[in-house]
Amino acid sequence: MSLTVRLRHAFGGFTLDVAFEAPAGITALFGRSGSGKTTIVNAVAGLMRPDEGRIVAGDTVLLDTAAGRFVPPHRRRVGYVFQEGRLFPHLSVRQNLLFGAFFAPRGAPREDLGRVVDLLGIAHLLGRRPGMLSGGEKSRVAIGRALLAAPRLLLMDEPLAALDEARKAEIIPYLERLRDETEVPILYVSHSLPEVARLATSLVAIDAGRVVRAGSTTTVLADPAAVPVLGHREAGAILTARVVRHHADGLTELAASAGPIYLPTVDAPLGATVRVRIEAHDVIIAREPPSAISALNVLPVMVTEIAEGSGPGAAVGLQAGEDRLLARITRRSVGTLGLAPGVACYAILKSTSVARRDVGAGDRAV
Amino acid sequence: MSLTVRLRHAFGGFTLDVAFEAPAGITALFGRSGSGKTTIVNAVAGLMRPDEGRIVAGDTVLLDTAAGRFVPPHRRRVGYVFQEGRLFPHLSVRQNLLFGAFFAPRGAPREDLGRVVDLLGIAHLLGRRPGMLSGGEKSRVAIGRALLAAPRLLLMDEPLAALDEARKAEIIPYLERLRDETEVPILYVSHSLPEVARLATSLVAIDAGRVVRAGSTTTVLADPAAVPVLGHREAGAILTARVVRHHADGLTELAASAGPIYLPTVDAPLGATVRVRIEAHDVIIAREPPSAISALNVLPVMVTEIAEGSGPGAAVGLQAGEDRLLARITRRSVGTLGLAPGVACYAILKSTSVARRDVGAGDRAV
Amino acid sequence: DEVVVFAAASLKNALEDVADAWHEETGGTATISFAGSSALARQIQAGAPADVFISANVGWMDTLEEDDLIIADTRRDVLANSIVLIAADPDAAPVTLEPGVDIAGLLDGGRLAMALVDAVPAGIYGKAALTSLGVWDDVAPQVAQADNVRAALALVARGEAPYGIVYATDAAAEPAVKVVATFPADTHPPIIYPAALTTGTDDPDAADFLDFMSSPAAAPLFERQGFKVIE
Amino acid sequence: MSVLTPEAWQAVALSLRVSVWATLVSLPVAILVALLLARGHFWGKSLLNGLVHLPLILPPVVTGYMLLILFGRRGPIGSVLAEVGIVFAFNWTGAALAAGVMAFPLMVRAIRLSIEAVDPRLEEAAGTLGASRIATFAVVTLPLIVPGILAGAILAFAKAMGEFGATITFVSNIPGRTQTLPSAIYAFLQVPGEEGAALSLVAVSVAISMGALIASEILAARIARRIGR
Amino acid sequence: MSVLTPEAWQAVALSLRVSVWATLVSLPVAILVALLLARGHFWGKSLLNGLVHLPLILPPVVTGYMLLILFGRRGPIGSVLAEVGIVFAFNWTGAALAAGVMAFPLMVRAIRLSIEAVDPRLEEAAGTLGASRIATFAVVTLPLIVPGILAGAILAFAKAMGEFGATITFVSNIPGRTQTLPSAIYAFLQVPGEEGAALSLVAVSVAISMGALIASEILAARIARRIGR
Ligand SMILES: Nc1ncnc2c1ncn2[C@@H]1O[C@H](COP(=O)(O)OP(=O)(O)OP(=O)(O)O)[C@@H](O)[C@H]1O
Ligand SMILES: Nc1ncnc2c1ncn2[C@@H]1O[C@H](COP(=O)(O)OP(=O)(O)OP(=O)(O)O)[C@@H](O)[C@H]1O
Ligand code: MOO
Ligand SMILES: [Mg+2]
Ligand SMILES: [Mg+2]
Repeated sequence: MSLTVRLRHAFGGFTLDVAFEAPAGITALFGRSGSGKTTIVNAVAGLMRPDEGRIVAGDTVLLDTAAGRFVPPHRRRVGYVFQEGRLFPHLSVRQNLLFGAFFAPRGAPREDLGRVVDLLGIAHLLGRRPGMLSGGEKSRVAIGRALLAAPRLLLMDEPLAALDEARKAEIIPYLERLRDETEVPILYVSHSLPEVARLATSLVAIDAGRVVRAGSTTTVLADPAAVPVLGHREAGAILTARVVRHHADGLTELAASAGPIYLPTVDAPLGATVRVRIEAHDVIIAREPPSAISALNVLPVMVTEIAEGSGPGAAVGLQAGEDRLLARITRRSVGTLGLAPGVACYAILKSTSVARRDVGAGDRAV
Repeated sequence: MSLTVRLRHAFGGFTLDVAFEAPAGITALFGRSGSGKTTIVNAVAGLMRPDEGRIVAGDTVLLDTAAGRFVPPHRRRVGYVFQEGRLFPHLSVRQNLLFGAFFAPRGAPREDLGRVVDLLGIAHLLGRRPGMLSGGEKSRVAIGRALLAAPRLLLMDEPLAALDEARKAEIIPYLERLRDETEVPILYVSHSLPEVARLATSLVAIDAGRVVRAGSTTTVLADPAAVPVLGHREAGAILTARVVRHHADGLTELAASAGPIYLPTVDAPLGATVRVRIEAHDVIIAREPPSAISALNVLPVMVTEIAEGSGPGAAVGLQAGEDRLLARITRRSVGTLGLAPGVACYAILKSTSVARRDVGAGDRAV
Repeated sequence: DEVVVFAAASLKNALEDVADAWHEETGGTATISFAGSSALARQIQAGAPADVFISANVGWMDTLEEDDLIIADTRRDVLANSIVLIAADPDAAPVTLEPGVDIAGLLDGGRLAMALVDAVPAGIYGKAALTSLGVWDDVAPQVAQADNVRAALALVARGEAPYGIVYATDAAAEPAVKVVATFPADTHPPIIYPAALTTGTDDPDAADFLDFMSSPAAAPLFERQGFKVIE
Repeated sequence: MSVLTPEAWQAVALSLRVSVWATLVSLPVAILVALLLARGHFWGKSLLNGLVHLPLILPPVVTGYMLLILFGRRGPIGSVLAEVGIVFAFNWTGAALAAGVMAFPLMVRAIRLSIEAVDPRLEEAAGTLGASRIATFAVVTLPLIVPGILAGAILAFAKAMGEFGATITFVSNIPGRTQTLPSAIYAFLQVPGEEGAALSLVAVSVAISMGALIASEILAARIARRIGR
Repeated sequence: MSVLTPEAWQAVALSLRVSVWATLVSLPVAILVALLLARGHFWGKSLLNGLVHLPLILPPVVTGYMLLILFGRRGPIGSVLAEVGIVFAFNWTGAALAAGVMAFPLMVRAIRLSIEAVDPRLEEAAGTLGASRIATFAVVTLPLIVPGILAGAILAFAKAMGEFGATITFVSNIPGRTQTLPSAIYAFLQVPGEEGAALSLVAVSVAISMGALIASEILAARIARRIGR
């Protein structure tokens, strides 16, 4: 199932005017504070009636202002994780979690309460009321509530913002499974590019109410020209690789199209395909193969393009076998190394610089 | 001025029992969701009366349960950025911002409204009511409100969680200046270790209501044994360096005690001392000086200690001149490179892997 | 200068006419507060600035006299009234009120509307009359007691109750009811409106108003409203 | 307190019955009307609002007359209801109707204020979770306004215990059928020297209402704690 | 509507004056009491709450008598106040007192409900920003409960416009001095043939109160929009 969104709406000084397609899987809405992400999500949920627009989920028209069609929120069956919680204060955590399930149609595919509760680490909170929870506990319950509503469409507005890295690392694989094993499209608002890169099938970058970049996550992230839009620090491409061996010292050997790479244990069976996000600033380029170095991964690559920004840095697109890599190096190094499109060189990646959260389960849509 | 906190409090299943010292500057409270950070901050603000405890700010006793002393919140003059906003819905953004200033004593050193508003990018919102703001806009107003209250003590509970990287990058230098130019101690709750490393003078790691690690940020972060507590991905030490030259190609040359390093433009005058956080996973160790490589920074270092965890990684403490570095490499590399305490080698750092947000203004307390 | 008169509410129209006439004649002004006799009496007990009190029953006047709140030798009985049996049905047959009269049968399961039989004068008189006719015990369960006569009258006029007992003055003014009998004067204590000056009065006009009220000049004004004037 | 006469006890029992019924029966209607006034946008809303407040604005006697005219045996509504066996005239049900009508504006206002205080974003959240507007009302709004409903109910009960003017005008005072405590008290106050009897009844009335009041406060506090306020 | 007599206009003017004063003067007291009941924890809170509700529980006539006994010229409070020149007995101020007392529970309840609906976390926030409890009340709580205050005030005004029993019992029915609209209506209803006159007064009363009601609704809606609900 996919989601088509076209909206135009004006608030006082702010105008939203967007159109995008969200295929099955996770579509990230990425953009600065106040750029209009929540407004889009609200419109999809039916909580906001835009001045003009059309929203279609699969073959159901949820909104069509031209045709005067507006499906009320409770018939849309979206699971919405609100940016600000909105837990029911008079219900226990358990009742909050089961709220949506109660209203879901009988046959709807349903998540198991126990599984979700364990995943979110909220088993000890089930009897409490939301007023007695910490900030992060509240947001975990809110995630659980949406997941358990048997939704046809998940809307998650910065669901992990209040959570610590360890907790995020537990929830993200679950969202990956959801992405890969169910048909439920997910609109995912986030400020965190690593999160987006890891999770999102496609990415819609919003700025001041307009779509400035949209497409499959791999394509957008590997595009040196997108670097300024997404933020320098966050740039990085995605490599697809197959699990070859789990070594005794805790490293997993993967076969990428450009050669073997070694990563800290990847939690995937032999033969599985995984997505590895390589942040652009983690890639070192060398003209000669380096020796006696702690970085285990050295891949032969070829420069495809170089995008120089206004600052001291440059984004270098690299072809690594069939995959693309992105390296962010200084303009000075571009000069001293004599890099130019077509030049063959080596990309050096540290094993440990690929954090676990940047290794995701393979995504069908890629 | 410094802050001494000792608290014991029991909620149903959760017991908080902490004691720590927050010197002038920023003290980060770092810990997982539900570990008790907000509870501590609330106690300091006077919004929660712990079962037992003593809180002293400078020479003012704010709380002493043994002596029956409890200073009510409005006499504490804390500027509190709440985890959940708490803007006054009936007041405009401007009125919200000026709320604290109105009640501040006449002579109190006061921030300038215009400056704070510009910093937070909320000038166009001044006439609005909070109900019409986006999530991130709300949290920016909440930050402004606390800053403008002429507080003697700032409490910030995940103030930047809802903000995009670009906005964070604008606010962080401001907080640094606050840290360095004023006497106001800041208790800063955050899940983000880069943020903490960059900002915090000292760090208090909380787990399940207990302090598990506390001390100056540089010491705690450079301690290989602290890596598991803080999270692998986030480990990294802090290097202190002096600005030597701003090069024409946008790089700034810094003098660290171990040698020159080149970073993308550092926004500090010549001669200034800056703090540079070097994430452990960004450090590559080589036994021989590498050549023809895009990384500009190669420092001669010596291994001081090696902490091997349960996983495939190892944290290697390095002495770099007078500074300490932390490198996170694979155990396999420790073996192949023959690393051991006392071994001399080279640390390779990419210029671009040190993101701007990891370069902070020098902190007197370091 | 202004004479304040506390008067039973049922006197409203008549007494206002009297006050106008008095004004024409003497130029004096009477301000009249109409309310239930009990309320007025209690207010006088509490020091109300009344110069003249006109009660709808003797009991409250007696109470004030005992308390020395009225000037005893100015007390006089001004008006008399009678009570009547009224019917809602314009074609109702006249009833002869003799001992043992079958009022319960007349009601045929309906209600007999009266004012409060133990509290409000019209009700007290009605109860006394029915008792002396020997039928009170039969009728009592059928009685609906209103808080004042006008409300009892309304119950009959609206057809809620087939019969009722009210003052002749009220019945006369309501075309929607038919008077089917007048209670003989000997079946109940005399229905008398006593009037007196209060001890608190310091207004010389008050005595003048009281006298005017009981003078022949005022008589037609009361009679027009159906009251009997006591000479 | 002097010992009460059997008739006085009858009045006590009847007042209780009347007040409880007046409160319980008008409560759902009041909730509905409060909901319409708080959240509805419809033509005639001002009119409805005015109508609800009418018994407050009018002297009780006038309200009593109006009830008599509308709900009496011959009244346009009363005559229709009589056919289905509902009789208000001279019946305790009529006393309950009068008390209910007089208390209605108080109940509606309390409930309406509570509804207006419910965060509409919670109702939106319920909507996204599949709850229809009615279901949302039942499982989100209603539980959240329980304190307001309780406040409205106790106001109504207290008012019903004290209502006199409209009741006696509408259903008069028939001992054992329509003689409520206030009617009995009023009757005692009309005659000299019966203040003592009136006072005993006042004491009983106050005792009952205070009991109800305290019970409602305790209940409200418990509920508020549950809701997490 | 038939043209009103000068006396009737007097009653209209007096009722307006009485109701406005009753509302305005009791408002601050009601806010204070509501605040105590909503947020206070003190001995005797139940008692205060009961006392506030008393005028609702008691038949109005009883309340009127109590006022007469306490605030009359010879009453324990009335005689003391008389020495400083405040006279309630048989004065329009007494009518305002009666109306205020009768309306007080309604006003307190509305305001109390609003206070209870204010998120205490906002008040905490004000505290951390240096506002004392009183200042917090003035700049945070009070503005947030304006809708409730308005609701309480309009309830009180409407009730004051309709109050009869306690007023006539306390200050009698002296034209131009204590004769309010409801008393005048009552007087007209006591004599045959004056229903028309009574009805005109009812119409005037309803018109005034409805006007006030609509104005308050419009104002409340505007305020609610400002508060951002
Ligand atoms: N009123 C309460 N009653 C019972 N338990 C509470 C209450 N408030 C907080 N807790 C519990 O105390 C613990 C600490 O809460 P606190 O809000 O301090 O956490 P935190 O460290 O700020 O977490 P987060 O990062 O999620 O905001 C949590 O386990 C929470 O469930
Ligand atoms: N009710 C409203 N009235 C006027 N402007 C509004 C209203 N709601 C939102 N806005 C404005 O619309 C813009 C987009 O808001 P939106 O909530 O969609 O932002 P966002 O992308 O979700 O931001 P954030 O990351 O801060 O949550 C903002 O500039 C906001 O100020
Ligand atoms: O409206 Mo009343 O005067 O309490 O019955
Ligand atoms: Mg948002
Ligand atoms: Mg917290």
